[in-house]
Amino acid sequence: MSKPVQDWSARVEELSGAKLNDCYQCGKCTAGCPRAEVMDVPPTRIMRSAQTGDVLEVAKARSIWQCLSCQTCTARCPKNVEVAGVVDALRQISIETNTFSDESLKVVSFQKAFLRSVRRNGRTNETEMATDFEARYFFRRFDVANVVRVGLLGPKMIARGKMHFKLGSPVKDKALVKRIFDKCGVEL
Amino acid sequence: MNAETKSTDAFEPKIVAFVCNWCTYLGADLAGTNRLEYPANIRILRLPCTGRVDFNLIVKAFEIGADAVLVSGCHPGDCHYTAGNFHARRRWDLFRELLDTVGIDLNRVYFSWISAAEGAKFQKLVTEIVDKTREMGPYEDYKKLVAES
Amino acid sequence: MDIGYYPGCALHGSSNDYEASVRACMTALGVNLNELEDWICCGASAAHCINHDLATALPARNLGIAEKMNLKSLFAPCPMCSMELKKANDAIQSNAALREKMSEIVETPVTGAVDVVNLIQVFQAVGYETIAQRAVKKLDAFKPACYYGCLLTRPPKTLKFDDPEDPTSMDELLSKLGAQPVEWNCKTVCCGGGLTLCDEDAVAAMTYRVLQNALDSGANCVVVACPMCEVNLDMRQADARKLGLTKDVPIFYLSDLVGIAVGLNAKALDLNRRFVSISDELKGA
Amino acid sequence: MAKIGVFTCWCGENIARNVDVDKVSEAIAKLPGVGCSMNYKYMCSEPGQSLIATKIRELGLTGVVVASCSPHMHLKTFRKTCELAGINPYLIEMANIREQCSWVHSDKEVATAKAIELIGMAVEKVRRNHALQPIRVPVTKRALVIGAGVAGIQAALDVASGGVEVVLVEREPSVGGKMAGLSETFPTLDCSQCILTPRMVEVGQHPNIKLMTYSEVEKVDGYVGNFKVTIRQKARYVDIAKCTGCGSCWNACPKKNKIPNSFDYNLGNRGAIYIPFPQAVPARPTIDPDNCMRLQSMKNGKELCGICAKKCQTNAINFHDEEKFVEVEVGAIIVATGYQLYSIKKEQENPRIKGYAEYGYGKYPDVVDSLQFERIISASGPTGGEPKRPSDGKTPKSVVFIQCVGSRDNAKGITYCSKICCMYTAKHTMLFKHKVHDGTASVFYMDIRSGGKMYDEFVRRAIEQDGAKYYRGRVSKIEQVMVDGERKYRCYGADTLKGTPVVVDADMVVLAGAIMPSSGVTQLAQKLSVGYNEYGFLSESHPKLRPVETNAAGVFVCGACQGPKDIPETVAQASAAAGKALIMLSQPELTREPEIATIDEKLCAACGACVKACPYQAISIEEIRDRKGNFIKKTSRVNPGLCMGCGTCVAVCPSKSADLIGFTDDQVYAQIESLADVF
Amino acid sequence: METELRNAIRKLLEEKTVDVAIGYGRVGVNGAVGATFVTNPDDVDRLVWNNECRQNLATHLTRAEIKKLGKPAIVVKACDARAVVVLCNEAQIKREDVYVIGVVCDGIETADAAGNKTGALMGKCLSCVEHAAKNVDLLIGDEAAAKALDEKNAPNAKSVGHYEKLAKLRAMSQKERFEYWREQFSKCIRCHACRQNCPLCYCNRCVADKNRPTRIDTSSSLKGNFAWNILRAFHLAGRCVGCGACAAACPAGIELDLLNLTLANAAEDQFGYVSGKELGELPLIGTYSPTDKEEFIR
Repeated sequence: MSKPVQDWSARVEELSGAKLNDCYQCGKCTAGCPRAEVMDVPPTRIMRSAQTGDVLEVAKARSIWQCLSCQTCTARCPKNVEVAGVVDALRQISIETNTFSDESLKVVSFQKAFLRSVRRNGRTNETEMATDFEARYFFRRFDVANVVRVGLLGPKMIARGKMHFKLGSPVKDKALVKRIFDKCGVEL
Repeated sequence: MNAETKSTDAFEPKIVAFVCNWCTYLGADLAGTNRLEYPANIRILRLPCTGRVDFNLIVKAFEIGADAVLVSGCHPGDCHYTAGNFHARRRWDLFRELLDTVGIDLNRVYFSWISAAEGAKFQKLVTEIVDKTREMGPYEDYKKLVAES
Repeated sequence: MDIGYYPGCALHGSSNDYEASVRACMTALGVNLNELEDWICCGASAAHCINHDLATALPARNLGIAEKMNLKSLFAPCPMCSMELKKANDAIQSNAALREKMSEIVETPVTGAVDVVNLIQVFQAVGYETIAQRAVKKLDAFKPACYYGCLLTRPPKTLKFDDPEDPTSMDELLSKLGAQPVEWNCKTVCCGGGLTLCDEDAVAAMTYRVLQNALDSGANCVVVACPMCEVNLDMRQADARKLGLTKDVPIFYLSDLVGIAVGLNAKALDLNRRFVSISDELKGA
Repeated sequence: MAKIGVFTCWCGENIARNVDVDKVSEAIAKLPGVGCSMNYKYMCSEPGQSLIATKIRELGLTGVVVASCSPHMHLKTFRKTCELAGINPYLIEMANIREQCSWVHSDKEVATAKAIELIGMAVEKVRRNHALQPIRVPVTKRALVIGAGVAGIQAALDVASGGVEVVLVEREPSVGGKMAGLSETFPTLDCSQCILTPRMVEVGQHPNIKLMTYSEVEKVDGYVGNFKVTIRQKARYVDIAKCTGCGSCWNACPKKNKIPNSFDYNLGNRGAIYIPFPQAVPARPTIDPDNCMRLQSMKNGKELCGICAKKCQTNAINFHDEEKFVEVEVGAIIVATGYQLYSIKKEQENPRIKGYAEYGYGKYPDVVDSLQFERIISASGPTGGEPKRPSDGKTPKSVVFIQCVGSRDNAKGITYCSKICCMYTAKHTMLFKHKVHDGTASVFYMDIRSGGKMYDEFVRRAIEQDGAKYYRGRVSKIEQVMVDGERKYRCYGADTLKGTPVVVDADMVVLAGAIMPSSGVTQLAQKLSVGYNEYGFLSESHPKLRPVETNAAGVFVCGACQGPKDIPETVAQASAAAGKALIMLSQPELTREPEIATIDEKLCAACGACVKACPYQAISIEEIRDRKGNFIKKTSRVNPGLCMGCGTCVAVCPSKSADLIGFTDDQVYAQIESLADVF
Repeated sequence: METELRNAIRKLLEEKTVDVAIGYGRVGVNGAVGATFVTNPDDVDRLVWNNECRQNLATHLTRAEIKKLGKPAIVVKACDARAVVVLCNEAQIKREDVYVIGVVCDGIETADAAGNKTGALMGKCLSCVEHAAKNVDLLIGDEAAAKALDEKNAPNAKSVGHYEKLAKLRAMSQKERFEYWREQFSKCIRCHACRQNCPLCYCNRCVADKNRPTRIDTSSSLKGNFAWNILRAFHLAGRCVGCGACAAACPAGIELDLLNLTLANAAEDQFGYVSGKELGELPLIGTYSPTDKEEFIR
């Protein structure tokens, strides 16, 4: 049995600035999306769900975390709709409502690790971030292969002087950064 | 408003509107045809085009006791006379600057584009003008100035 | 010429070779970079996915610093940073409520008055003619595929830079310096950099498409103006080879080529740390 | 002494329900100048009208106010009533107490009070009305048709067959327009040239039609019934009266087949002296001065080549030909300037409109627009009807057709639907499949709009019988790729019905570009004082009820210059425009509303503000002289034939020497002041 | 300069290039400077040029009694020269029918109620960026010095003099502004000196003097004074050249030029329009652009 739709379109419009009703489902976003072929819900369908307000359904989709934010959809939209912005809004909603799918955990963990690093240091420390991400993700999923793959990159990066264990120049007012995160209500 | 018919002494805003014959007048007619109710405080003067609206008419309206004035015509591109509204628009823009410097309350002077199809827009705008004017109260400044003359 | 400078995390991290190249090149061109004092991360690839306010607040903090330093324009060599900064700047400029809210969050007044520019725009400000006049070496060994990637031109509403479908600004500069840029399909096709650590297979396929098209179109190198593109196209090339990439493609920053043209050497430009090594001929030796 | 009769209508219950009509009549009767005030159930009915007429006669009323519905409803009715009753029809005013009072205010007391005020305003106005006579203007019984595509041809033939002379102006060397270049037409697949050519010949031979090809409208003076139009005849270098069209010149031209032929959208070639296509009317050549060796050499004082002149038996070639200006007098003008396709290229002239760099049109030779495809598939086209792609002449096996290229694309700056692309794209797929049986025709569309007789059946036939593959989705990008050594165009599209991306490798891509008005139409519209929208499509007077008239009296529109339309609609509209023009030209003289501007010439300072502001160029500066011809002063003067009565001049006149009859300052101020007592 | 000016006019009169010269002279009982008309070359010494030449002589070009004297030469400051241009553009005079002598002007001093110099420059002069008249047949004075003055004034031109006054006025609340003008206009006696001295008020009969209908209360009442002053200013929208003759002439000392400045400012800001800049220029009111701003329209 289908359940009545809960309308989230206003929230999506607020977060993305997109005018959802402008979308006339022409498909150009899907047509140009570099990831559409692997997506469970391609951009055009995402837009349709957002338009009808049926957002929680699509917040589960893998595709919103497969999006590369390359902005091709937004750039080519004949109706000037912020398609990529809608995807961002759905990501935020999926985190807030904890509805993202298991398959997306890796990307979500990565993004959170990135921001945790920023929150701590004011800037990202890639080594710290990668370690944090790998460690947390490993303990959630025990994905050994991933650790190995990423681990193999480590020495190559070090050899080229591309991995740094300390931040080049530390941020002075780190407390402010934390306050910014808190005022925005970011929980990581 | 007619003293005999006034039920209370509560302030009833008096609005004078100068509208073009081809768009806004028909828009107002459409509001009627669709029975879209709005406050009865507005008196419409039908002119062929907003291009005809000379600005002394607005001053005149204040002199006879109007609390707000509306000038309304066709949307750009829709003018029955191709460009009357464009001419009007430029003059309105400058006239507003002058009124502002003189200290005339710009919240009492409205300009709008309302097409023959926009009965609902007419209703909405008139209601809004009346409500807002009611909130602001009578245009005492100008009324006093006239009374002292 | 004086200009504000926002290096961003990547240039102080894994892409410090880009910073070396940019700084060397700018010094050679007489551009003085005023680094933003105590800048913080712009949130780049992550903040916009997680929290809309944070995605504006992090760049807003940096814009506030720039305004305090009276910087009219701010150069961010990383297109992701410059896009995020520009986007926040536009939003703050056009929305009074947001202006107030952001100033409060970042505890610095922000009005959205800073003009954020990318690497190519800095070269444009210096003037292609001026650069050509300063060139001491002709780049005739180079048949570059000029790669603009995603965020130099997209989203066009924010960037307002070049043609989002067929940009030519980089090609024009390099042609002026004697290189022969190739006509190819993938100027603005995404390389997958955004997910380089999360989805290796997909990224390899995307890298392959871009690099193979560059080779098929007759290029002998790919030129980028983005640290993410560089690291991705460079580091993931081994995976692309497995998918059939016919040979190694050296990856350059645009500042590398301009640097070579104005007489800088490989050391100054830090060209020796690439995954795909660069031949001596192309190093300008 | 004013004696105004005020007649308040109940409109059945429509007014009387919310307005106390007795109270109204009573209050109005007390107003100064009112001679009688009464109400009746239906003023517009026969007894209502005779009530008014009787009172006019009985009381000798000097003016009438009918308080009822909108003047747009019944002003004409009551004017007639007055006229029949013996007073001037302009001595009546209406007070709109239905649409603008009883229907919008439910409080009866309030509505009644307002009705009294509205009628009071009308009374004050009518006291200042004057008897007016309609303006009569003579009519020149001749029409000008601008543009000789199928619309102009049809309009010209219809007007001419109605017995009225027509001047038909066409800027190209031949009549025929876009339709002459089409292959076959939907939904019947009959050959476009086969049906058009007889009409083209007919306009060339019709005794009532004066055909002026290679000519453009330079200037338009005068007004309805009396236009003076200056036409610029470009130098053709061939005297078409002497020329027999034998062809020896164009066959001898050394540049033969060397110059891109714009009639074939540069897919085929012609010579420097040429006829654009074999069926051209007039079948007389033109010399293209930019490419003719003789004309080019003459600039340097030399006389090279000249072979065509040597070959000509009738001495028709004149290398010293110059453009000529011809003035014609006409009573009506029909504009039929047609359309052009939106240029899909990256570079656009109009900064408001953006190109499709993502489709590579202009960069990839085998990405063509739909009119180019018409020539590629046309039996009379440069490939003789064999589908060959421009880059290498190979027969394309896979063709992708993309609809809505430019149309309905806000990001590119064009928001409207071009209306005919769905149909001609279906036709294209059929024609292609009929010629390349093993080929694939893929169509990317957003919606199929096939309203029309036998239209949807036609589209279904393309899909069901001819096997065109239709994908519902836009294409995001086209890339040129090499697949097994073959040049292909990779189209990244989507199938929104399935919800997946679709990639098609095509040998050739056909883009259905948006329909735009022809170049130069806005300049023409300005000469004619015809309105146009942001894209340059000409504005009709009323989208439903006056579809071929414009707000410039005496100027009519038909065909795609007014909006995208197909051939049947264009022809129907052309006949309609011809009919309207004939109706106008059949009058012995024209009458026009007398509510126009007037200038107090004694007081006018001739500053020219009104002259510049007038949207109709109806005001000019004239000199006033005494009987002996001595100059007295200058003044503005209104041409009653041109003035449409907008009143813009009144507003800009600093000394108020300009006034608008029917809406004079005297009347308007009186109306405002009538409110002073009640406010 | 004065000598140079006299010599030039003497020559023009002697050679019959012109029939009359309209210039400045000491005409008042107390030696006040005003318009002087010279037809005889021997009288040119009556002409003066100094920083008391407040009037805009272009007013006289449209007067029938002056026209009768034949072809005029006229002495103009840069602001007055722009008025001549507007008069040409509005077809009140033909440019070739008048010989325009521009004088380089380094500012005119204000006068007190008694007509004496105060030592302070007029507001318009403080913000003047055109010290040498344009569109003239002959320019008298040091053009380079004029240019230097232009450049000196340019950076602050929009914030000093009457611009400063206007800014102060605009900074008040709407109610305060109304009260300000109410007080000012209450002093207006409807003498119409503003109209009389305005070079661009040349209507054969002013709308304010017309009846049927009476558009403006003709008596000096607050109501009529407001209407009159609004109308006068608006009739000059896109036309006023900022010569300040109206304010200078006002016996009540009302700063009428602030109203004109409001409109001139708006014309420049919004339409890039400066009146009297070029011959043949189209008027601001009476033309339009499809892209004129309209965010104030509902």
